[in-house]
Amino acid sequence: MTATLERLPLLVRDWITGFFPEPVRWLVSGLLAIVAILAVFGLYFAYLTLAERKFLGRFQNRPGPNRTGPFGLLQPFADAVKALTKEDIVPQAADKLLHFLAPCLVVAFGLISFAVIPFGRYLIPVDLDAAVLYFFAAGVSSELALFMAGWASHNKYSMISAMRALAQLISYELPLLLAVVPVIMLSGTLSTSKIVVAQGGWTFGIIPHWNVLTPWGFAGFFIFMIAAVAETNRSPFDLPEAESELIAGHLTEYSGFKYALFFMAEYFGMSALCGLGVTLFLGGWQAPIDILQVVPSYVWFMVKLSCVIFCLMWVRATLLRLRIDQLTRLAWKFLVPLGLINLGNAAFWHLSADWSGPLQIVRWAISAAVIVIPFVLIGRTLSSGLAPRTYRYAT
Amino acid sequence: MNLILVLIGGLMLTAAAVAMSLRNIIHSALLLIGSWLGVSFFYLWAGAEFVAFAQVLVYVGAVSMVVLFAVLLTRRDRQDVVVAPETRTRAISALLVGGSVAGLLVSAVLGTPLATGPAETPTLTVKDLGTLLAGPQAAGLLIAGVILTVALLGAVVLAATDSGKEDAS
Amino acid sequence: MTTLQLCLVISSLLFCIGLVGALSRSHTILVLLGIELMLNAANMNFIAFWRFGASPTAATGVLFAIFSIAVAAAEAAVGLALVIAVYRHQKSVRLEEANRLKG
Amino acid sequence: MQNEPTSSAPGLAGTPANSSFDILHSPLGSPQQGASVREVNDPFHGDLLEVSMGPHHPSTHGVFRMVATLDGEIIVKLKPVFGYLHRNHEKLGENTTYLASMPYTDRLDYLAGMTNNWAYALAVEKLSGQVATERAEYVRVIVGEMMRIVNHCCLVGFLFNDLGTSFTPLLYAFREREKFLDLFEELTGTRMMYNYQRFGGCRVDPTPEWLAKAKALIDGFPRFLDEYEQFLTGNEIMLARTQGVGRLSPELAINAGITGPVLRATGVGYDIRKVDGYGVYPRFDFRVPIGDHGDTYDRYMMRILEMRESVKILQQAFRDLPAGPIIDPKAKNRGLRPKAGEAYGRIEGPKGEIGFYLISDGSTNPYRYRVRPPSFINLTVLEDMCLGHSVADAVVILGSIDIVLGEVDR
Repeated sequence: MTATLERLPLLVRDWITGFFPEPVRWLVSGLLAIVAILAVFGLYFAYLTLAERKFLGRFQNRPGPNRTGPFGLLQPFADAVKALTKEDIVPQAADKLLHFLAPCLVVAFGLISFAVIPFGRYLIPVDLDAAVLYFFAAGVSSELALFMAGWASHNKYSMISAMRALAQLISYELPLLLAVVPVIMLSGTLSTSKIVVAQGGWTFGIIPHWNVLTPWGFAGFFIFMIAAVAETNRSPFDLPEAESELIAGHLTEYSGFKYALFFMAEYFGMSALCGLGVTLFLGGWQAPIDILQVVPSYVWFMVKLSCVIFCLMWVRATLLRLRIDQLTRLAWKFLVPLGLINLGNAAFWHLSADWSGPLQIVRWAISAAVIVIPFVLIGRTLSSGLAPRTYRYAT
Repeated sequence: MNLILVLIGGLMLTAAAVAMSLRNIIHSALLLIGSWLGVSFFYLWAGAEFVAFAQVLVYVGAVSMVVLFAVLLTRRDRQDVVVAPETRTRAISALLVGGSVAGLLVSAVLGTPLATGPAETPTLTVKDLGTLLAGPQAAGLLIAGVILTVALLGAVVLAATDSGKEDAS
Repeated sequence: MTTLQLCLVISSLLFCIGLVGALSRSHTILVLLGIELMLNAANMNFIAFWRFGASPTAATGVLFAIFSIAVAAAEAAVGLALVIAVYRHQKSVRLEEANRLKG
Repeated sequence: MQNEPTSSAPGLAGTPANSSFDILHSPLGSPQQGASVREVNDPFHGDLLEVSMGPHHPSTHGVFRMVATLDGEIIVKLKPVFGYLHRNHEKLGENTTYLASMPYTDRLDYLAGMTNNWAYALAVEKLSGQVATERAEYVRVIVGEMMRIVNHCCLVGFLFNDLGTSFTPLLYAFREREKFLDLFEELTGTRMMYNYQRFGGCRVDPTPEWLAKAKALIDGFPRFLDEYEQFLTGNEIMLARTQGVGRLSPELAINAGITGPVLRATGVGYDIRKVDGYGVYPRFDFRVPIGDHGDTYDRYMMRILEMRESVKILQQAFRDLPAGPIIDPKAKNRGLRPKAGEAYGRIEGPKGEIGFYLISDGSTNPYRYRVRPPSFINLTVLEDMCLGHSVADAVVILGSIDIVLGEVDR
């Protein structure tokens, strides 16, 4: 039963491809994977927007959208209809071609990153040997599309936003990669499916061997998630579209469906990056406890993904936006040094793999100290001179 | 097989040629990114997965960003990205030189009997590459690292504002 | 024409497009981009020879391409930093006007 | 400690009339305009970008416009442009009777109508020689301090919105504000446009139930403040975004006539409640918080601390509220014809000194009616505070001044 559930998507695929002659089956199965991703993540995106609005509502003492359908469940479709029927306004002075291309490209780049994420034990669209590298190659391109949008709009706010998008990309690509390198180093592979397999197994059947449960893995996950928030331009790093400063940044001159495409791309990018984070650090599709393996692996993946995305929503509801100089300073003076130290930490972890018994405790202590002490020290220097003040009263 | 190659080559060459003749630098830069993507498709087609992704990461992700930044930083207003057309003599002489070099190279390539190996794609996994880079080619890797560090420092020094001297100039 | 020769022809043409661009344009950034194109054309040759050459087991072509991409990144960074430095002094990005070493 | 005022005098870049003249004759972003700006400001290297923030920008708190000249993202010149909401308030005041102007004053600073009413009532009382009853003075303190809390709640919430939160602190603050507005509605019939003060007293007497409700609300309010501060005041991003940003020197603040929390944040302990001692304020025990740096963080903290002091005042007022008539039975409101003369009534409004200057020629209408709007005068130092900071900071600095465009433009 469990095995059937686990293989269910494959069985469905085989059943459908069975209708086609042998020579085109590879093509059909490839197309099926694309259709499945588009359908699943299209729907996931639709309900993610609803979930975000609902969660934000709860965080802010209000109910959130609740008028369209029961509990507002039809809200995404109402939004889609509205976006589709709105007038598409292109500024007269805009660079028309780029203005049109940017939203298309940004969605395309957001989608192609899904190709290498293992959604389940048998569910990976393309099992590439250099999958992690592919993911980042696809990811960097999306910021280029943001630049195109900002540039093509011929609007000063959009222009500033385009510059910010570039600066942010250049700054946060590095910590993102530095956070990933230890995982690659310890798994010895760039393939996402093998990285997930390497995190299989449980100590005493309850403690999973996920990367996040080691000192270097925890630090890596921490750096990865901060950089991921910056990469996907979400609050508190949503500087390119900072609505209180730049109105809507690169989106200022977009309306109707093109605007919706950007919105879609943001959620696709967020899902993909969080999916990679889940894959690299949270054990991918592995179940958290041995006996819970009866639940199909793809369910576990989606559960973990949703949890991580919920944390991002929480952050959005809570934190203030940084200024661009503080943003780049955080990347270069905090995340990059920590990432480099974490790299050394992972190397130590790798070299001390055969320590056992009481030495195991020493290993944990050293590894934790190596990352916590710099964290505290660098954090202190970064926030030096900033403290709540006490106030006098006039006499 | 060769049809795919011709398609990739056509895309790459057209993008590059149009990019080099456009007057709007932003368009040129974006088209060149297309051309670089074409080159990475070529690597993928040839089976060099790692190089293809590295190409995208470095060229589309890093070089293009720096180029766009440079374009934005070195213009006075929006109109500045449209550069004046070049003089005719210059264009013609450049075309002549380029054409003759092209003719020379193509005839040399077609005229030389080149030894070709087996038809199947040689397998080269990322792991093999890593072992090679960390083992026999470690010196090269180190030198590349040093070059990159030096280049980074040099670029920072060059581009950094010397605010003290600026008032004098 | 063998596949190898086709690859080489394409890369030669790409090289020449880069060359024409570098020679004919006077905007410094465009010249730099032309040079980048030429470098890419050379890289294509490494891969082409590795894939279709006489001894594909030797990974030298791929390794060379990787190193060359790294150097290209360094070159672009330094080149564009130079462009910005020159622009700051001369207020121009035209190559002809950058003819003095002293700012 | 303080940075020196850089270029322009506190008198500021042009009166509203001048500014709008400039706008009409120079289309923004045109090459000529850009060129002239570059020549004017040539000590700054780099290429300048002129951005018109507003009149419809999400963070200008209404239809306000800042013409910012940017070097990168740093502001090198900033010209505030007012007048988009001009309603001829002062001329209207001269063409209506004294009492008929009272509802109009609500529309000045529409987030703090009660204190506008009070200042106007005070001015007319001075002019006509009437005195408010004892109970009315206490009720005025109660509604005035509640108004201060409402106004500061708004300000703090909007300030955090300008700092880039997704509405959460704003809605928390608004939840509290709603409770106060409900009380005001119960007392006066409207939520924002109260028309509550009369010459010689107040319009309606608060019932004991109302007073009990208000007291309960005030007693619970410090808990909200504690929670709010715990979440936000010590937040590192908040500290990094506000400390050292938008400094104002006490000298410039005094020269420019800045009042209210913005002045006190610079370290000048000037509060009209203490200085004038109008109404029954001398009977209350409260302190006036002052800042040391004059930056955005100090301006934010002034509001928080003032809310705490307001709570103290309110508790004393509820305790000591005397019985008696709410309005002097002999008070003359309709058909008031004060003797020829002039009077200036001012109070410490939530935003600073709100004053009304009236000249009477003995008729039913004032001969001259003039408002001293704190928002407008505090706004005059905007450029001095913003120079050298980035666009993002300009928005925050503007938010920390606390302007209401209805009062700036009148």
